[in-house]
Amino acid sequence: MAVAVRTLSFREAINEALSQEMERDPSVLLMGEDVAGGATVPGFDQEDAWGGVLGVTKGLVQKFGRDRVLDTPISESGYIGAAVGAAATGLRPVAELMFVDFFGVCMDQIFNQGAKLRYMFGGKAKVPVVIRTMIGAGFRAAGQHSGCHYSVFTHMPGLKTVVPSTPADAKGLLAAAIRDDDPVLFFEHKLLYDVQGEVPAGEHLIELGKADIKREGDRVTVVAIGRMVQMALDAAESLSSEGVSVEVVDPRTLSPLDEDTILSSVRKTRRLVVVDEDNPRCSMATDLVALVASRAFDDLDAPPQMVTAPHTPVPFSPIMEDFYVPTPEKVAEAVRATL
Amino acid sequence: MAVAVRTLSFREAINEALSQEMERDPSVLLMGEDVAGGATVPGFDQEDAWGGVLGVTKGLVQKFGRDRVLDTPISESGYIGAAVGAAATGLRPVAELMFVDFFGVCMDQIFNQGAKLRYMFGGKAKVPVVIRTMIGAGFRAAGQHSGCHYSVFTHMPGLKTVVPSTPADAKGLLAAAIRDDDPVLFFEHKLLYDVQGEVPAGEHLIELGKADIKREGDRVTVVAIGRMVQMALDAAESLSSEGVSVEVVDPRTLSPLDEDTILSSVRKTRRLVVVDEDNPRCSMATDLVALVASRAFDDLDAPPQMVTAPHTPVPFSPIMEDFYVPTPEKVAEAVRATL
Amino acid sequence: MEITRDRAVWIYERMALIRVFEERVAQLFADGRIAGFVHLYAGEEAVAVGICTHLNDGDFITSTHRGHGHCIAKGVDPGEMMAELFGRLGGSCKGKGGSMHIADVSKGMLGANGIVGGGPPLAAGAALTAKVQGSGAVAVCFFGDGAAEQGTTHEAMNLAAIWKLPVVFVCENNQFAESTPVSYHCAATSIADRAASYNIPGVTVDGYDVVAVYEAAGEAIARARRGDGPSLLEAKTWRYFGHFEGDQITYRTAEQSAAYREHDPLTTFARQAQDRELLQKEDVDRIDADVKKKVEDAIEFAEASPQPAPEDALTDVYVAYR
Amino acid sequence: MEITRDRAVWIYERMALIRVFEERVAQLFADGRIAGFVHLYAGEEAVAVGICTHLNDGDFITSTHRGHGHCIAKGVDPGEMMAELFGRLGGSCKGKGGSMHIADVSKGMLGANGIVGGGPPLAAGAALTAKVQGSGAVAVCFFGDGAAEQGTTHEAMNLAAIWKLPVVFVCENNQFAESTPVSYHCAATSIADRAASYNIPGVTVDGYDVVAVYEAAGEAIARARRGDGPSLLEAKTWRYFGHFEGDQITYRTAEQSAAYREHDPLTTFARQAQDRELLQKEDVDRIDADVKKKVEDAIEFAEASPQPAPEDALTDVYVAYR
Ligand SMILES: Cc1ncc(C[n+]2csc(CCOP(=O)(O)OP(=O)(O)O)c2C)c(N)n1
Ligand SMILES: Cc1ncc(C[n+]2csc(CCOP(=O)(O)OP(=O)(O)O)c2C)c(N)n1
Ligand SMILES: [Mg+2]
Ligand SMILES: [Mg+2]
Repeated sequence: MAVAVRTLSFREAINEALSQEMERDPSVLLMGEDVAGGATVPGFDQEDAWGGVLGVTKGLVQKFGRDRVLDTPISESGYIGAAVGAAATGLRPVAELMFVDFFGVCMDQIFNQGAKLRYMFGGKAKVPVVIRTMIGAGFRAAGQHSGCHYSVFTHMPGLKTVVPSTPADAKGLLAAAIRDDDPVLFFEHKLLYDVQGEVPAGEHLIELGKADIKREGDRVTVVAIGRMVQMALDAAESLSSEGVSVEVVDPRTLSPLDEDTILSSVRKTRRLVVVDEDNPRCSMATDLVALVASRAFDDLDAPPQMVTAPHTPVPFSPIMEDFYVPTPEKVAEAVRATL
Repeated sequence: MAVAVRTLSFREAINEALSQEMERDPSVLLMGEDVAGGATVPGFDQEDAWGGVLGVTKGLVQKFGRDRVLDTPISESGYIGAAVGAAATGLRPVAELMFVDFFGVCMDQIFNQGAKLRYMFGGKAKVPVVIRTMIGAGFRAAGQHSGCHYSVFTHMPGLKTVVPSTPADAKGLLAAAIRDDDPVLFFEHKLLYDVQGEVPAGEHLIELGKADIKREGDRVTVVAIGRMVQMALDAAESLSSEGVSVEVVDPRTLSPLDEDTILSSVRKTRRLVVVDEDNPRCSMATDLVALVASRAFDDLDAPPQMVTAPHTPVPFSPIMEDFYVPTPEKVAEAVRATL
Repeated sequence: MEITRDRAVWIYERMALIRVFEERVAQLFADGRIAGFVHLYAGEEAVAVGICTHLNDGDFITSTHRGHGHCIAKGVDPGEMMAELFGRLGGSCKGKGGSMHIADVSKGMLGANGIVGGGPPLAAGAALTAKVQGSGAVAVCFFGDGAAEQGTTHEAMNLAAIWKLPVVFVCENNQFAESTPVSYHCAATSIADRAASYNIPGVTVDGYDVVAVYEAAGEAIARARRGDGPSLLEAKTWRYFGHFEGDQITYRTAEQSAAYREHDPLTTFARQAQDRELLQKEDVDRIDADVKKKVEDAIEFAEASPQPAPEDALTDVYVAYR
Repeated sequence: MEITRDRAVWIYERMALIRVFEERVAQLFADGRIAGFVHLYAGEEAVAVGICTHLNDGDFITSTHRGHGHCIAKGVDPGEMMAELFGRLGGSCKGKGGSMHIADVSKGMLGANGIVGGGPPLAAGAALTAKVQGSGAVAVCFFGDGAAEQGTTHEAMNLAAIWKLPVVFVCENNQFAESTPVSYHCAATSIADRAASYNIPGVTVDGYDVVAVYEAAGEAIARARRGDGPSLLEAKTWRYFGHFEGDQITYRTAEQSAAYREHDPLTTFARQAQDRELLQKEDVDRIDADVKKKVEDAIEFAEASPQPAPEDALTDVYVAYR
C-alpha cells in the first residue's frame, strides 16, 4: 500500500503528530504556557494565536478547543505535576516544558513522581505522560535557554527519552511516545523546527528503542544525537571525498537505547565517534563510549572519540556560541583521529 | 610539627569542619531545615536539639547562635536560592539540602542561578556557596530518600562536586569547599555517618580536585566513589588472598576530576573497574570509563568494567535494597573479569 | 449534615483502626521488625476520617510521608499495608514502596509521598481527570503545615482555582514541621487565610473534632462535586508520636501532648456519639475489640506474606522497555 | 515625600533614557544587528525608576528577562549594556550574558534573569547579606505578574517575612505573561493582596504614575531599612512592545495600547513636573536630547568594542578549577 509522503517542516511534523493523536484518542490533551495562547482574551482562537512560543502547537486549539489545549500559568511544577497526576488517573496528557533549561523548577514532579510512581507502587500504576521540551544552542538565547541536558533525564530510571533528528522521525516518535504507557521526555531542537523533510501523511509510528542508520558506511561509526546527526552527515559527506566511509547511527531514543544497532555498527567499523551537543561530563557521549568500551572492547581498533559541547554554560555572543556547538569540521577531525 | 589526630565519626568530622570554619570566618553561616532545630521554641537551644535530621549539625547553634545557624521553612528553592544570593553578595553560606533526592524542588536555583551567574556575568561575580546533602541507599528509606545522583551535578558546568569516603577526607574536603570561591555540592553518604576514622584535630584542608589512592596495587585499578570505596577495599582485601593486587583510587571530587591520578593508575595496571552506587546511565561510571577509554585506550588490556546500581529507583524491601547496592563480591567478580 | 448511626460506626471504626494500627507499628519499629522512616498519624485521625467519610472508591486522595491514616480512611486493606511496611510481596506495593509510598490506586489512594509538597500538583491532576471525564469524582490533597511553604502548594492551588478543578486542599496543621513550629516557618497567621490568594473558600477547623471536620469537608467536597472549584481546609491537629520513629521529641513538652490527649478525637467522638445515641457503649467496645483483631490479623498476614526475591528489584520500572 | 528638582531631573532623565534605549534596541533587532530573545521595557519605565530613585549602589536589585529598564534605573552604564546586547567584550558581561543576563554586581544589579521566578530567592539572599552585615542596604526584587504564580515567589516571600529581611517585592503587573492575561493565569483579584499570606504590607499602585510609585516605594524601602521586614508592591503597568521582539501581539488590541499611551509615564511626569515647577520645558528638551545622544554613544561604544575570541567561551566558568 502506497503511503502518501509530503515535505513538511520538523515543526509541522510535530504539530501533525499531536493533531492525529488527539483525533484518535480523546484522552490526549495538551497543556503548557501559551500552547494555545491568549486564553480568555475575547475572540482569541483565531489562526494567528501563538500556539506555543515558537508556534509548534499553532492551530490545535481551533481544532480541539480550549478543553483539550490548555494554557497554563507559569507554574511548571504545578501543571507538569498535574499532567503526571492526570496520567496516573486515566488521561494521556502531553505537557510542554517550554525550554529544557527550566527543568530545575519542576524536576521533582518529573523524576520523583512521574518516573517513580509505577515502581514505588509495585507496578500497580502507569503514568502515560509525554513532556515535550525544546533543547539546543544556536538561537543566541544564552545561558538559560540553550542547553540540552537529555543526559539528566536518561540517567533517571522510569523515564524514556527521545531526541528526533528529522521531521519524519519527529512525527513517528512523538506518536509512539503519546501511545506509550510510560513517561516520555521528548526533546525538540529549536534549530530543527524549520528543517524540511519527507513525512508520511497518515498514521506513522516509530517504535521507541530503535536506532536508525542515517547513512551506511564501513570505516568509522559516528553515533550522533538530535541536531548533531546533520553535523555527522555533513562530515560523512566531506570525508567520503577523502575516501573514508562513515556510518552515521542515530539512536533516536536514548532510553531505552538500541545497544544492538550501535554495537553491531562498531563491530563492523571497529571505530567510534560520538557527537553530542550536551555538556561532556556524565553525558550521553560518555554513556555511549562506556557502552562500546565495556561491551565491544576487543572489536575496537582505536580510542573512541567524543565531540561535545565544552564544560561551560552556553554563551550569548554568536562567535562564542558557534564555537560551543560541535561542527562538521570537528566531527571530521575526530573521525580522522580514529583512522 | 606533629598534628594531633583523634578518632572521630564521619558525622563528627563534618561537624568539626563546620565549627572550625565558622569560627574562622564570620561570613560562614548554616541554613537548612532543622539544622538547629526547634526555632523559636522557648528554651530550645539545649544540647539535644536536632542539629539536622540525622544530628550532623548538633551543637552548632549553641556555639554560634541562631543568627548563624538558621532553621528554614520547607522551601528548598527559597532558602537555597537565598544562599546563592547571599553568596553572590558577600556571605559564604553552607546550605543543607536534606536528601539529594529533593534536588528536583530547587534545582533551578542551583544549576541556573548558582552555577551560571559567574559565567553569564562574564566572570564579574562569584558564588561561594556550599550545599551539603545526604546520599545513598541502605537506610531502608525507599524511592525518594536513597539516591546518589552526583552525576547530575557533575554534569553541570559551574558546579564542583565532592564525595568523601572517610572521616578525615570529609573534614578536609568540607573545609576546603567552604573556602572555595565556587559553588560546591558536598555529598554525604548517610551510611557513612557512624564510620570511625582518624581525623587531624586542627586546620585540615584537602585541595579539591585531588584523588587519593586508598590502597596501592599493580594488577587492577578500581575507581570507587563515596561509600563504594569501602566496598572496593573489602574486595581488594579478599582478592589479595587470591594473589590479585588491586589499586583503589578514590577521586574524592568528581568535578574537578583528578584525571591524571586515575590515568596513571590505569597505565600502570592496564585494567579498570569503576564502582558507583548511582544509577548506571549517563553516570560517573560511564564518565570514568569514557575518560580512560578515550585517553588511555592503548594502555588497557581488558574491557573496563562498571559495577553500579541498576537502572531502577531504590526499592524499600531490605532484600531488594541489598541487591540494589554494589557489594564487595560484585566488585571482586568485576575485577576477576578483567584478568 | 446529619450523621447516621451507620456513619458513626464507620467513623469510629476507622479512627480506632488507625490508632491501633499506628500504636502497633510504633512497637514493631521499636522491636526492629519494621525498618526505615516511619511517620505515625496517631492523634490526627479525625482529619483523614472526617474527610474520607465523604469519599468513595472513585474519588482520589494524595497523601504525605505521614500516610497510614489516609490509607486506612480511604479503604486500603490493613493487611496489605502492614505487609508493605514489612517489605513483603503481599504488600500494597509488593514491598517496593514502604511506609513513605504506600498506595492503592484501585482505591483512589495515589500514594503516600516522601516529598513534602509532592502531592498538591498530583491532586490537581487527578481532579483534572475527573473534570475531563465528567465522572463527578473529586480529589482531596492532604498536606502538612510545613508543606504549606513549599512552592508546589502555591502553584497547585492557583492552578486548581483558575481551572475550577474539583479538589479540596486539606492542610493538616499539626503545628510542627519536624522540630520546627508553624509559628516560625509560616508567616501567615492562619494557613486557611491563604485561600484568599486564590479566591477560594478557606476554613479553619478543629482537627480534634471529627464532626467539625466532617461538616466542613462536606461543604468543600460538595462544592467541588458541583463544579464550583477548589477549597482550602485547615485542620488544627497534633501528632502523639515524634516526627518519625526514633525522634526524642525534644522540641515540645509532654504537657502539651497530654493536653491534647484530654480532647482525644476518639474518646471525644465516642462520648458525643453516645450522648446523641448514635452509638452504644457496646458498639464502642465491640469496635475497639474488632480493630485490635484486624490489626493483629494484618500483622499475621504480613508475616505470612513471602519475601520478594532480590531480583524483583529490577521489575516494575516501566510498563514496557524496548 | 517631597520631590526635589534634582530628583525630578533624575527621574525624567532615567525614564527617557530607558525609553530611547528600548526604542533603539527594537530597531537594531529589526535590522538584524541584535540577536536572540529581547524583551523590551518601554511603557513600564515609571516602575523601575520610581523605585530605584530610593536606592544607591550598596543596595541590590534582582530583575527579570525584561531587565534593561532595571539596569538603567540602577545605574548600569548604557554603553556596556549595548555592547552586551551586541555580544562584545566591552559588554557588562563580556558578551557572555546577552539581554537576558545583563548584570553589574558592582552597581548592586544582580542580573536580568531568564528564569521566570528566578529572582525572588536571590533577592532574599541579598537581603540576608545586608541584614547579617548590618549594612543598612535593602534588596528590591522585580518580578512579573506571570512570575507571581511561580512557587519560588511564594517561598521567597514567606522566607523573607519570617526572617524579617530588608527586601521589597515589586510585582510589575503588565497584565500579560507572554500572550496569557493575568485575569486567566492568576486566581487572585489583586496580586498585592497575597501579601496577607505573609503578614506583610501589600499595596497596589498605578505603575504609569512615577510619583505614585515613588511614594509607595519610599514607604516600603524605609520600612525595610528600618528592619521591619519585607513588603509587596504591585504596580499596574503595560508594555508598549510585544512580549519579545518578533511577537505579532495578536492577543491584545492596538486600542488598548493607545489608551495607555495617552497616559504615558514620561509625558505625564514631564507635564506634572512642569506644573509643579520642578522642571522647565527646556529641561525636558535638553534631557530628551541628552538621552538620545547617550544612546547613540552607547551604540557607538558597542560597535567599537572588540568581538570576543571563540575560545573566550571557555573562561569564567569557575574562579579556579583544580
Ligand atoms: C522536599 C522535601 N523537603 C524536606 C523533606 C524532609 N521532611 C520530611 S517530613 C518534613 C516535615 C513536614 O512537615 P509537615 O508538612 O508539617 O508534615 P508533618 O510531618 O507535620 O505531618 C520534612 C522537612 C522532604 N521529605 N521533602
Ligand atoms: C521558569 C520559566 N518558565 C517559562 C519561561 C518563559 N517565559 C519567559 S517570559 C514569560 C512570561 C513572563 O510573564 P511576566 O512574569 O508577567 O513578565 P513580563 O514578560 O510580562 O514582563 C515566560 C512564560 C521562563 N523564561 N522561565
Ligand atoms: Mg506538620
Ligand atoms: Mg507580565
